[in-house]
Amino acid sequence: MSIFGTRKTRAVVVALAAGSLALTACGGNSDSGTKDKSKTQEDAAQQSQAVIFGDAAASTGPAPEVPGARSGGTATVYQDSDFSHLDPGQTYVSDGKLLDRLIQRGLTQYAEDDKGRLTLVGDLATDSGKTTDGGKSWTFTLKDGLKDQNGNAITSADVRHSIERLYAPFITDGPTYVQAWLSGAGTTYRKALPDGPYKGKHLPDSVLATPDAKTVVFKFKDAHPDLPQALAMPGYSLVPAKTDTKEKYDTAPVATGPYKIAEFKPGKSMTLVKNENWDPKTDSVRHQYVDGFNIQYNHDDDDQTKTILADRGEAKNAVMFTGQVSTNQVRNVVNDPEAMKRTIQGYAPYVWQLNFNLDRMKDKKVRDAITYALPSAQIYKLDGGAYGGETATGLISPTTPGYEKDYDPFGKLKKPNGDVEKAKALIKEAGAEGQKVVYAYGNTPVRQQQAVVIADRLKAIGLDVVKKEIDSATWYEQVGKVQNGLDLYMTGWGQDWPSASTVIPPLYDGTQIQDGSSVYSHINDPKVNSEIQRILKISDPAEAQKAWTALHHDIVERINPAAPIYFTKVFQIFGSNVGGIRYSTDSSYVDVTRIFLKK
Amino acid sequence: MTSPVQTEDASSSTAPGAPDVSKDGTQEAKTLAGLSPGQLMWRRFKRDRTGVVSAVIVIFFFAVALLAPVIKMLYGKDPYTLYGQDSLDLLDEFNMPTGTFGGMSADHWFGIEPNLGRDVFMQLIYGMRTSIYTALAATVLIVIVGVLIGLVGGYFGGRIDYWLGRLTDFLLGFPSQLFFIASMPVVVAAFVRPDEETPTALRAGAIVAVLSFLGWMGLARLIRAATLSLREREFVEAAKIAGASPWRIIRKELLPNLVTPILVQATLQLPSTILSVAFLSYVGVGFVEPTPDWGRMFAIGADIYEQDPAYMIFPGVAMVIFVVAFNLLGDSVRDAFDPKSGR
Amino acid sequence: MTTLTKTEETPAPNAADPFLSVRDLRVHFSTEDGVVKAVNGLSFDLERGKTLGIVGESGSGKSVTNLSILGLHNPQSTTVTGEILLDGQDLTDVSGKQLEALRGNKMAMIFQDALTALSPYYTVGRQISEPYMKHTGASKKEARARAIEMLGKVGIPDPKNRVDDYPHQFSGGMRQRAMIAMSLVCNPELLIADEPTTALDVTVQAQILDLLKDLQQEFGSAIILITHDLGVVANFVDDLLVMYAGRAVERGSVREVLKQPQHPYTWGLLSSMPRLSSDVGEQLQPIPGSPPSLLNPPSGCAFHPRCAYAELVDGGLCTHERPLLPDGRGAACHLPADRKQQVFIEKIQPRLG
Amino acid sequence: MLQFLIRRAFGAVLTLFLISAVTFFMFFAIPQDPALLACGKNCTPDALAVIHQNLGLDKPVPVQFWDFMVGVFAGRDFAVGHCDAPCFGVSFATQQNVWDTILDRFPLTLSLSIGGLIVFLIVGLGAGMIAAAKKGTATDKVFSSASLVLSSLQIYFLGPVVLGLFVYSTGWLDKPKWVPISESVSGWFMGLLIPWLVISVIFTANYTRMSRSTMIEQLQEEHVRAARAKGMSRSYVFFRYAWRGSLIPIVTILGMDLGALFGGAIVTEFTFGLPGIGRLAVQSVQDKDLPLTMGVMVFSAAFILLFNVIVDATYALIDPRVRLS
Repeated sequence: MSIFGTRKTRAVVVALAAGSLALTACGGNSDSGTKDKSKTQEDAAQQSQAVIFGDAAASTGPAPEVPGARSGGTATVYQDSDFSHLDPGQTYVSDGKLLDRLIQRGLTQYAEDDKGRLTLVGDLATDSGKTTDGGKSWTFTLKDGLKDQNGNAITSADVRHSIERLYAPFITDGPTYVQAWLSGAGTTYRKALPDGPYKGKHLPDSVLATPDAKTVVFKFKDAHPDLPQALAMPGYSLVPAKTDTKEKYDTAPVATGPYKIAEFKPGKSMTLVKNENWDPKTDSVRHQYVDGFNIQYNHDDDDQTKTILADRGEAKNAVMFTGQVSTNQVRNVVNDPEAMKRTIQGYAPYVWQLNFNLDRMKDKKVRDAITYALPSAQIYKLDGGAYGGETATGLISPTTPGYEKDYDPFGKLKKPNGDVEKAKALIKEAGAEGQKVVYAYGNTPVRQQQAVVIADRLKAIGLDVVKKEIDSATWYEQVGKVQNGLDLYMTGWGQDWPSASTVIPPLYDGTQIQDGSSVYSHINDPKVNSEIQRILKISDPAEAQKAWTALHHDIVERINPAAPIYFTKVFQIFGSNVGGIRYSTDSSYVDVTRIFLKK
Repeated sequence: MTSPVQTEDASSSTAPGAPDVSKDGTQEAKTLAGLSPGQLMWRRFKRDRTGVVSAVIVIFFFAVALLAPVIKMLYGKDPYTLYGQDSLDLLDEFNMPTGTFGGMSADHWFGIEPNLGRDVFMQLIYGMRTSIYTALAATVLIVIVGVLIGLVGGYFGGRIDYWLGRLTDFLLGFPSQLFFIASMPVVVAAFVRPDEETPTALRAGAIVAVLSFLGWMGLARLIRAATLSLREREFVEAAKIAGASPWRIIRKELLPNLVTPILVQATLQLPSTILSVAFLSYVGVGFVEPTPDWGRMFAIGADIYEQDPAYMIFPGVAMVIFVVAFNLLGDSVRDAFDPKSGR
Repeated sequence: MTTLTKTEETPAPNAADPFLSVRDLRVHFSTEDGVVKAVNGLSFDLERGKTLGIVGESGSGKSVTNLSILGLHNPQSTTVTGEILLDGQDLTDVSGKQLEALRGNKMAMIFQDALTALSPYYTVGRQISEPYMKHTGASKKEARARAIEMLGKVGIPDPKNRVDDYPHQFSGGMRQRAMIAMSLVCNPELLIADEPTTALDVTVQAQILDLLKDLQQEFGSAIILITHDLGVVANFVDDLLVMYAGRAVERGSVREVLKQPQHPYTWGLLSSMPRLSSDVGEQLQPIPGSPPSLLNPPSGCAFHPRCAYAELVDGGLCTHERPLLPDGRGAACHLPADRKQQVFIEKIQPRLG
Repeated sequence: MLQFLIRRAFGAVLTLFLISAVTFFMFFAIPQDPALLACGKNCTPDALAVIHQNLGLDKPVPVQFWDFMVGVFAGRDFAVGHCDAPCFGVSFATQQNVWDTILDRFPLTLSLSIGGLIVFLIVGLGAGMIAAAKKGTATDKVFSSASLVLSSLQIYFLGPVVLGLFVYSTGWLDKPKWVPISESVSGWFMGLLIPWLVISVIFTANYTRMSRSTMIEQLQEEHVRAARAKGMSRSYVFFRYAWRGSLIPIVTILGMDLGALFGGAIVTEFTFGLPGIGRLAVQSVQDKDLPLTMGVMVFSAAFILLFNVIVDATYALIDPRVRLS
């Protein structure tokens, strides 16, 4: 396992865009005769339905029993590297989300049916939140009998504390949606509470109010229909005020979910055991079948796949969190029908696209030429083979509501390896032969190989390519600068919750352009900006989804700020003794809340 | 050349053939006597069969590296085109080469590279070319710096020698592999404007600079010790008395006598430098795609060894043969130059 | 174990036999460049209590002869033929073990430079007591006392403290004395001194030679002194053997050889030595040319390429016939006695002074 | 002797200080801002400024170095808590105490080095001496040629080949992994068996060649011949006189090899996926994680210098001329 192994997975975890991250390196087969066992297009249709807001009934526990489930036994988990953070306030990346589902609870959470349809239900709250003025103010009431792992009751003061602590300077990595909505966009919200709740100061009641021990009221300047979905993010899980140890909380968080951390050896292992103070009746989604999880680090994808495939000893009870079937092992898994029974597949929320720096690449013909020319199939095959990805047609991922399967303005499905003639013609039309373009890529082996393929193709259509290697550990920070001096650079972005409002505004809202913002293409189109503000205010999800789809068409066809390359897919394998394994649309990995051991 | 054993009683009846014995005897003696030390060493080296064989192999490798473009013309393929991507039958759906033993075939002698599908034979040839040239440059630099510092330290002695000694110890204290990894980005960034692509030549320059910065100490110590003993010798005293300037003494008196250790050390230094270049690429700070590189073939090969062992066998075997030949050559050169050590 | 080929039965030892007799000794080294005939048929005898001097240029086979007596050559690349009788016992066909028992006990050797001959890693005392313990089975304490006694005997001041010092802590002369103490610790009957004083300055040289003389009187041991310094030989040895290109070319008592040399090589040796009596301006006469290559020694008399009197021999005998060395006093040279005498009186004697 | 060691030790500490200073200042020569790593995704300028402040990067570099040095000797306070001496600070990436992380990874590197050392010393030196004793015979030829070929193998080539043979295709052994010796000695042993095998094969070859040539050289020394002339037996002379002389060059190389090995065998750890100091070092340097890099650099340099002092001390032990000079 060469050096690049760890770098690859770790780099991807750190480097990918704001949305929840998935590791991409899983392989698959494609057009060579055998039926494409990978997830087909119509499964995607399930995932891209608009989310239903569940009522109080849907939020009351206990969760419906999983057929054939029995309790007892300890599941084994193999992980490549440490969770980067344990403090929910600092958790944004996907492996954090899986752990969060086990030990933390927030005001709301997602319930999922067998076909993957998502319903937003109350977790600590009695329902998914009530609003009377179209989303300008939201009221949540806490369920009865809620206790944290130390047995302390959970009150509205704890909820207030969990939100206000996100203003403190030591929280740097978590999501910023709710804070920005409450106290001002970008990072200006920090001025509202520079030291967080630790010096006795609180947000004014006009912004965040706790009239009694059970209710919490959020008041915004303008409507935010997506608040309940945002609060389901791990970043907004509850942190009890009494036991908040600020910076040290990142290594010893207090659990409110069905499991709690028994022992944590950094870089080595973590063991979870049952949290007696979690009451199944207050939770309509999670289960507590297994007695605990024994998580072991330093097992890369290759190691995990081989061990679980061999299915010996403790590997029989093995569960993958963010691990994937490694590219080299895909062939062994796919050709073994017995092993295929213990695998799950699904779309990860990421769209890999090649951004054009619109400040430097002003000619749309050149941009279109490159979009036509890109060999998407060859590029994603380098990043996990057929099971690792699928040719992308637009900038919206199949997992995001508003995705249209047959919307393919650049004919990518017909020509997955790119249309060189059309591209050459466009370049000639634009008189851009020999134009110099600076293509940047991260210094991991996968990105280097993709750079070779892309540069090769851009030269083929007549452009003079300058390749610029950038250290992959800080890729997004360097590419995120406004004056980055680059023309083309690949980025991956995934939704935070199933709504295009977490895809289009962060990537294409010109008003947010600044160093470190995710508007990588520096697109600043007044019509697009105003349309984004308008749609954000639509409270009905279905109507908003139709508007986002129209805006998506306009951006792709009129401006084409980024050439879509590929969607990512997830392919995981589990021990033979593990039951209840099912792909979760919410976390885009296995649904950890319903794991049980058969024997 | 065996002279008849002349026993006591045989002397009176010397065989008629005696005259020619003496004739070629004297002729033999003359040739032996007339040879300069260099020729003597060359004669002794020529007789050492393993030395000659290893020299041939080493020259073959250098020739292959030098004539890479010619081989490319004859062979018809080049190390950069993505053959596997263009024609779909070379790579299967898992991006592994189809066909026997890594896709060996008539037009791809050593098979196809997984994933990108480049030609392995050309990758190896050009990979050797890059590694050998870089290593050669680094070795030359190491030898120059090492000899210079060793000579100056050894000859002048006193404070200069003390501080040079401290510098050598200081640099020897550095964990060299770690230093390479840390300093490469710094050195590369120092030469390149941010939006410019790093030209391969410049990256090679950076590698040579970094390798030689931490490579010369061993040779410097060796040369310093040799100089110290030479300095005491009479002919150096004589040159001093004759009014020769220190630099002239170093150049004319000391250097010629140091040729042996320098040459022996250089022949051993080159293979180890090649391995360091390979290490840099293996760790990811050496040459980047698409420059073909010997070390990187191992890094990629190690990952997919289970699926496609062939990709690693060719560079591996080539490396073993090259390093063995070089070590043998180094031993023979050492034996030819100072036979005292004997094998 | 040296690969020795035995030539004939060893004669029964009798009183009249010499203590050490070497018959037709040949030592050939096989090297990459060919077979080096370092010693090419050498015979000589040595009585107990007597001192034999062996002189000759470097590369004439002096040291090789004595190393072969001790059997110290590397068996793989050396073939030693001929007969070495020590006190009646033929050393060429004794087993390795027996030879080891003799070395340091019955026969011992003194090397040229004590600094390289003494191991830098062990104290002088220990290196002296080692052979004593092995050969006489003495305990550590007794051996140490013996070492101190020997150091005193060879004239080293304050031996009790110096015994635990290391060789590099001794001066040149003192080191040489320590080495002599090491060789004599088991009162060897045969002592081979390989240029014991070359590395020393003249004053210390005389002390060492007197020391060897006294020890010879005390233990009655036979000494072979190898040197290229005729001055040392003149007043120390009893008999003298002149060697050239692996063979003896002249033999006789020291007075005879120095006063009445018969072989042109010996003439050359003597006349290339500065004399107190001759005046300063007189030119020294070195022997022209350089020692012959032992890979392929010149035919006939090995000295003929450098011998100024070869033409005096009629029929070019020197170039293709090797002159024999008669027993006792004599020289291996084809020059007829009368012509030899005439040349000696006219050219050589005046210079000897 | 003691005075000699004290002087050497003082020199080593001074060199260690210089090395850490050079590493520290070189770190800031790297073009990007180390805070970027800890800054996460939407790393707006003021968010970056906050991190700069948290990590103390806003102070001038010399002041930071001073704080670092104070930390090493007297311990230092961090947001995450006090870290007592020797404190190398807190890793930018994982917020864990650097010294604990290094100590936690050290047992693996230690086991790897000690295991390898035992094998390649005994087998390597032994084979070399046998080859020297039987110079020119068949055994000598076999030993020398075998050691020549094996010493030209590289870990990143031999490793996968051995893995392929023993693990992947035949499954006799399972993949090397790190099991602390406290947990199970057999697990520890089996886990490191293959890495030991590979390391020792390559090092043994080097030491065989070296000990053979030094022994041959020593056997030709004058004092060895003189010892034989004293009647000492062949084996006595071989071990007492020749072997002791041949130790000096071997000890020099051994000192350097061990210094490198104890500082983390980078290639071995990567080839076998073992989380030792080597991988930690490469990871920290590539992530521009200043405290961790400093910790690892000083840690491995300390070992190199420690072994240098040990080598000098061993010289004195072996050779009285050095001891008394």
